[in-house]
Amino acid sequence: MSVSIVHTLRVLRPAAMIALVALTGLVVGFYVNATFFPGTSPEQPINFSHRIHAGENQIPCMYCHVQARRSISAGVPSVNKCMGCHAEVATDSPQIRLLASYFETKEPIPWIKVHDLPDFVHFTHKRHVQADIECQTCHGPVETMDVVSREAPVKMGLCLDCHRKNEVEHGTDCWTCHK
Amino acid sequence: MQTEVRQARFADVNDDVVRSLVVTGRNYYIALGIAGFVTLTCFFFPWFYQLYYGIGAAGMNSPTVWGTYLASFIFWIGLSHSGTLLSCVLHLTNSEWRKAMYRSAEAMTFFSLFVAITMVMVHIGRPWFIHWAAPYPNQMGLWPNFRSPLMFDVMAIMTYLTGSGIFIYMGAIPDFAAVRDRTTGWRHHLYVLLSLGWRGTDKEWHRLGWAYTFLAVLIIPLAVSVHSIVSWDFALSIVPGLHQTIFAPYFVVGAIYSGTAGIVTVMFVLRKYMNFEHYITKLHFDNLGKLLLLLSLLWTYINMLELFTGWFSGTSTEYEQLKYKLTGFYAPLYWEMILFCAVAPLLLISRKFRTSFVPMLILSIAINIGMYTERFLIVATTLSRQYLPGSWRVYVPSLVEISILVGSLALFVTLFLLFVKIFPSISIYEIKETMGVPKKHGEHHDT
Amino acid sequence: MSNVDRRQFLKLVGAGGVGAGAGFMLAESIKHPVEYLIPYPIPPEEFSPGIATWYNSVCGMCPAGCGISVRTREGRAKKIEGNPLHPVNQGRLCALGQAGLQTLYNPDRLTGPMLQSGERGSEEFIQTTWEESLATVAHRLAAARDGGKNIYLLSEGVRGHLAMLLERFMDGLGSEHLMHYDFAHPHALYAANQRLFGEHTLPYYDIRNTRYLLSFGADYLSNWLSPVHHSLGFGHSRQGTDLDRGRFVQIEAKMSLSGAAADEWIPARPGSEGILALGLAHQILAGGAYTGSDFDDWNAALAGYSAESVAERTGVAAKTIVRLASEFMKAEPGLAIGGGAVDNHSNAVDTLVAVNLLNYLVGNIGKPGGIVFNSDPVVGGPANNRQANFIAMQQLAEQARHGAIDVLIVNNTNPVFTLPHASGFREALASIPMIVSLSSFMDETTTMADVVLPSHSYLESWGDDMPQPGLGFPVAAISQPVVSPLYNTRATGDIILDLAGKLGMKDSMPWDSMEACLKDGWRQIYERSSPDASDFDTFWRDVLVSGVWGEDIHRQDTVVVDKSVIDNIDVAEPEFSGDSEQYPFFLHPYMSTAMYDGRGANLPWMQELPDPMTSIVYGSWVEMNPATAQQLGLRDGDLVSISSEYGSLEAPVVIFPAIMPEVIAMPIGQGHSAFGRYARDRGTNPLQILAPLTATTSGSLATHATRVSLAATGRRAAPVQTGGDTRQLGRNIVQFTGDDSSAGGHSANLNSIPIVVKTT
Amino acid sequence: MNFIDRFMASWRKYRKPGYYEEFDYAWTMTVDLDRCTGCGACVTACQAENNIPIVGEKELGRGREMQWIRIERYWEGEYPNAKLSFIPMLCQQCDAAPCETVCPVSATYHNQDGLNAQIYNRCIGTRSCAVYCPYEVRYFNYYDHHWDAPLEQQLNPDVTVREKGVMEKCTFCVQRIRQAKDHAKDDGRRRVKDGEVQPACVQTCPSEALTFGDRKDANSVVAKKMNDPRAYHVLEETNTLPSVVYLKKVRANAD
Repeated sequence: MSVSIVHTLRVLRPAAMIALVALTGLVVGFYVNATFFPGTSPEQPINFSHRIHAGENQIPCMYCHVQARRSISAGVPSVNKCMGCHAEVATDSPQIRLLASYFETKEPIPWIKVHDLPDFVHFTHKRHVQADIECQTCHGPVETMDVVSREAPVKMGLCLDCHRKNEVEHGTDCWTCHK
Repeated sequence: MQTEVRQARFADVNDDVVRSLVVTGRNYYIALGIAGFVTLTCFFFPWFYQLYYGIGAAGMNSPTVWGTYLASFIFWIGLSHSGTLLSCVLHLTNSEWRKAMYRSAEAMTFFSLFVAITMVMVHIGRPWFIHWAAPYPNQMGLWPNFRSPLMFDVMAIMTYLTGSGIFIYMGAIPDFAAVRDRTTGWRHHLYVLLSLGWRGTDKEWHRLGWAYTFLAVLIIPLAVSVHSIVSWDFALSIVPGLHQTIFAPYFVVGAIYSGTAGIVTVMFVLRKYMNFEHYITKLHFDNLGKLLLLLSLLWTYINMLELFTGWFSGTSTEYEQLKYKLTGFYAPLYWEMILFCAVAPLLLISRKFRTSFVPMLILSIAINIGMYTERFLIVATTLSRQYLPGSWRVYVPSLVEISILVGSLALFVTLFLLFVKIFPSISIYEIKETMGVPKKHGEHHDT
Repeated sequence: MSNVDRRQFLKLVGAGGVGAGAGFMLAESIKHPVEYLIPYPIPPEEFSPGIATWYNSVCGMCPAGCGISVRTREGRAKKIEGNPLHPVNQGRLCALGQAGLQTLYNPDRLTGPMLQSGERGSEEFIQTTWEESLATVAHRLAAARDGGKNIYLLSEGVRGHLAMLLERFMDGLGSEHLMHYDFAHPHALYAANQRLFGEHTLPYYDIRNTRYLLSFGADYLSNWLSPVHHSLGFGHSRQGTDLDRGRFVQIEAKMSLSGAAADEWIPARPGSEGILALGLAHQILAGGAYTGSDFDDWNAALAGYSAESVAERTGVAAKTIVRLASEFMKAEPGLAIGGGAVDNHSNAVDTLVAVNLLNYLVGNIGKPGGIVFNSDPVVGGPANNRQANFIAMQQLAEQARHGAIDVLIVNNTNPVFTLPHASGFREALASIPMIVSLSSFMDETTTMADVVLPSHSYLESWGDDMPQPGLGFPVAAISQPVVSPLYNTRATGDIILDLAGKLGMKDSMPWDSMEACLKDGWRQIYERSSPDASDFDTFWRDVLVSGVWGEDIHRQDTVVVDKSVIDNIDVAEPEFSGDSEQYPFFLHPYMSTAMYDGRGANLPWMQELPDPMTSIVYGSWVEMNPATAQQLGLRDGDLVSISSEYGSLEAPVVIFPAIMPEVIAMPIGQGHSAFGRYARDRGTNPLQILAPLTATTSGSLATHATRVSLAATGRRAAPVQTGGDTRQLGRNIVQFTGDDSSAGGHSANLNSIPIVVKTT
Repeated sequence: MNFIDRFMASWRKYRKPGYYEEFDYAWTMTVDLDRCTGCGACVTACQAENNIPIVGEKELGRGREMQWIRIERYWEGEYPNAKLSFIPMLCQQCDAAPCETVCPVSATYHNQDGLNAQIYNRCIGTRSCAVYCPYEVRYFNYYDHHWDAPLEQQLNPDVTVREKGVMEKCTFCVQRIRQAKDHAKDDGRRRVKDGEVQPACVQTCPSEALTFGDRKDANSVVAKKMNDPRAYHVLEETNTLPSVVYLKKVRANAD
């Protein structure tokens, strides 16, 4: 009887194995989804490449995202703005023709949000840009991306780490972001 | 009838107990089925409804933001109080009569605590975030609020749950071993696991005895502290009628009171339906009856004190609170409580009453109804009559709340029914200690 | 692992698969939903996402004409606040004004032009286009004009250029039947001013600078004339200066919001307020405050109003009358105003003349803290001379019944709701071949229309406004669209201009749009005001930014009262419908803070705004004195049936400590049979059971002249109340301090009201 | 310093009166009861500014109103001498707030502006703060509230829409305070000027009964009003040290 526990465990082994395999499957499935289908680099209506614009052509971020310095939201350039250059530049490319068709019909382009914060977070670009925080700190190396993906986990931990490190005044007051 | 306790033979004990585990009558399944069904329909279904739609499914309103859920929480915490606490006290005082009942009493503690914790889950607005009340390190550097009496509560209840869980389990190890040796199949495997390889050596018995006593000493202050801390959820507020220094002892006494009454109820049921007439006897009822009487007097005393201080304070807030309690919307409940918890228990002065099973059952149930009312009134009367008369509003429980209250009882019964089929519901080895060693085969002790 | 058999292997594979699938779905389920970033294709000027833009405009919720500032974000209006530059409300706003946002975003707004397809009142409509509907209407109007048939235009009380457009439009149609209809229009007050001062207008009541306000039934803090301005004045008079704290006395049968705010609330028998005023006048004469040459004439005219006889007729103690008169006399200055119930008895004009007389006798006409007359509006003629009183409305109904009206155009007014059943107005509409309604909502009147031309909300349209009552100096304000139209609706002005164009009235109305019309009209203001702006466009832009224009010109008037007034100064006993045996109670319908005349009922914020006096939300109720309730054996929440000679309705009882025992009061505003989901079928409308009695001379409906009987129904229907107990129980929640101020000299200055002249 | 001293020191940090003196601001509202007419403009202004849901007749009937500022009314005397007084009741932003100690997850706490913060996304809905609050100005979301389309377009994007199971209350319009601070920073100022920020209720009050400002600034309007002999706190005996100061109603000596 002294080995009875071991014996019992042996009897229970098949069931335990099934449970173990199912659990492993759960974890694997979760990570497969999270890694290969992250949903953080959605397909956009126009294949706009930050690599070409911000990387190769060295256009400053705030040339297009003009609002970032003075508003809570960075602002997505209007079709009007895009056409400011693309009336001249690369007009033959199919993607630019697509853009031009939006311009002609005065339809807005339904861009999909990549960096989306929950509604209870009130982030302001203005203060961060004015404090000379690099866009890449939160948005990742966008200038290298053909398709923008969410690289940095823009979660509360990231915000707080930075606020603590930089000793932001009352930067850990909850009401700074949640109100 | 007087000699019932000695009628069981030493060898019968194991058989009786094992039979109670293995042989399952149709009545048990019917009881379990009903209890399970009621739990499902009256507890889980309304709860899921409430989770989906919000706490609005309950009847709580703006000033009375706490309602029956919290009353139930205190009630179940209170009910948990006699079990392990009583068992520990009696163990330390070497009360022989404890041994037939303590296992079920402790189980009551454990399950009451469990139900109490589910009541917290039902009570709060966003139970899916309840883990935020637990201290764990995280990247945000967020901690729970250690100044909060509710936080003390979380700590105290978790400690108490762990402590009483270990206590009941440890005491049952030799019994698991005994059952293990007499069962086969899956049960055997289960008890092999549960008995942790207990072989009954001297060393094992010695360690068990030592650890058991040690835990018993530890649990007594813990149990007292738990309900004191529960009382602080209220007493540390500044709500008139709640902000009272006497609340901690009041809650502890009330808890032990309702818990003891609960034990009487459970023992009656066990005795009647699990065929433990031999082990649970008039002696137990007599002793529990005396204890109940004492507790009832203590409870009444504290209640009178509360009334007196309310009247003596002379402040509008306390005085209105008092007036409302005695004559207001909830007054019928108040007088019902006084009848059940202060007046009716005076019958216990009679030994004849204490040793009659059915009257004791009725009284014990009445006391617990009264004690539930007490908890309800603590929440409802005070919160609906706070500082600003302009926001006074009466609270009436909704159907969902009543259903969940009924369901929580059923949940408790279900858990208990499952328990009696897994745990030997009376302690085999300790009951034997009370019987003495048989002289020779077939002979048993007479009175 | 060697002992894993085939069966076991399959189980394992299955478990792994199920686990992986579950994990995948779990990860999927916690992902963010897709959110879009949609920029404007071509962004409007000065638009920045994330940055609020404020537009100044004019509130359209009641006729007071407060200035508003509307906060917009991403092209949507988010909040309405008072325009700090506007002298009427100086940045403040009432609850109804705040809730204006919900007229814009109301889920029950009309979204496009419609034609009645079922029976009138059935609310069965089919959608149509603007071209079609306007063509239909224009065609019909042209036919009526050419055929010499009658065209009526019934509009809400509009001012400024829209009023001018309506007049020119009706002129072009050759019709004289342009009527403005506002339920709350104080006809009697106009008539009284006409009689005593010879001015058919509203003067400015300078509550701000008064030290003693004697209000005869005027709920000036809640909905009388210009409540926000009065509230500002009230606050300033009370605690805003170093002078004596202003004292406020309210005389009325049922305590109103202003009664609660007053230092003293004095119940007087319904309709007897004028007698009380004359009693006070008698005392003032006796006290020697009046030194005019016609003193003896006055003394003779008021001889019958001794304190004792007045006490008997009004129910106010003689001692109180003497005291009030002496306080009023000594106050520097005192001001007497009258309105509300007083404006709505059969003797209303007499009463208001008597009230005005008090001001005259103590000599505070044209003075700070008294009554100040306004100059004519800067644009258009004197306002409100088109207001239709009850007699006019009854005549309209009569004409309709005789088939004399061919087309009726209704602009955003709801007489079907606010006129009593006894007027037969709703039934009369059935005889009109063509009814056109310009309204944002399917209100009771619009349900009767054949063509519905949905108008913009005031937050979407151009307009201008000259506040009425004025402030003693000229003020004009611009109302501009703060959001682009939500639906396929059009501004009233644009609809009129469009119709005018179709009917060939380009000569008198040459403009393409309301905006052009305004710009043209405001050129006059630009020219007369000689502002700093170098050209009109700059001026126009400045005006749009500030939203308001004003001029520091005050009228200096001396008022002379002629003999005929002195001879006719008596106040008649009020008439009531129903005999006192069968109908023992006076019905006191009052406009509630939130609902105004019923227009607030479709705004959820207003439905949820607790009535200040009773804390009731959503619904109607009837207020009665505790003694009355006890006598009838009624408790709070008992449903009673209230009957007049002209109908009955049911409402729950609310026991109200400050109402005369013989009076029962009901709020106006609920009891809509249409008007959207928040208003429909909620509560009851006390106006429906009123007798069609009119105030003599002013011809307005005497809303307080109906006697009613009460009967318990045996049912209960407690109204929803947000408040609990109403007694403090010695808890010192509201604390008091004594009034230790004593009389002292002071100087008040009208110019303390900020006047906007320069704009930026 | 031994353990007990350290413990007591940190305890006192929260409990000692005046710990908030070290904070940047002490936002204060004064309510002149002699000016308040009870008109309810503040109530609606607050609803509009703070995305307070429309709860509906049924829920109001069950006592679940959601107005962060409410007008309480108190009658005295009997007819014909009945008198009615109004008192606006809102979160008092207590410096010794009972609600702050009780929240197990610190969803409500005292922030550096001397305000009693309520963090909706941290709240787990124990509702204990509402029980502990003697002013009963905390409101619980019994349901997920919805706005009939297109009423949701009026929602203020600067304020979170609360979900079911969450407590909410007056914030002194913290979004406006933060915006004012933002503007101050833009102007290179360290502090917000007096009068630069007003909560929605104060902004709209037609009789100017409400004023708002920083009482640490001795020249501010509120600091002056607090020196008025009429100033008092409601429920002073509970020692919650509120930041809302009421000015007594003047009762004229009528005879």
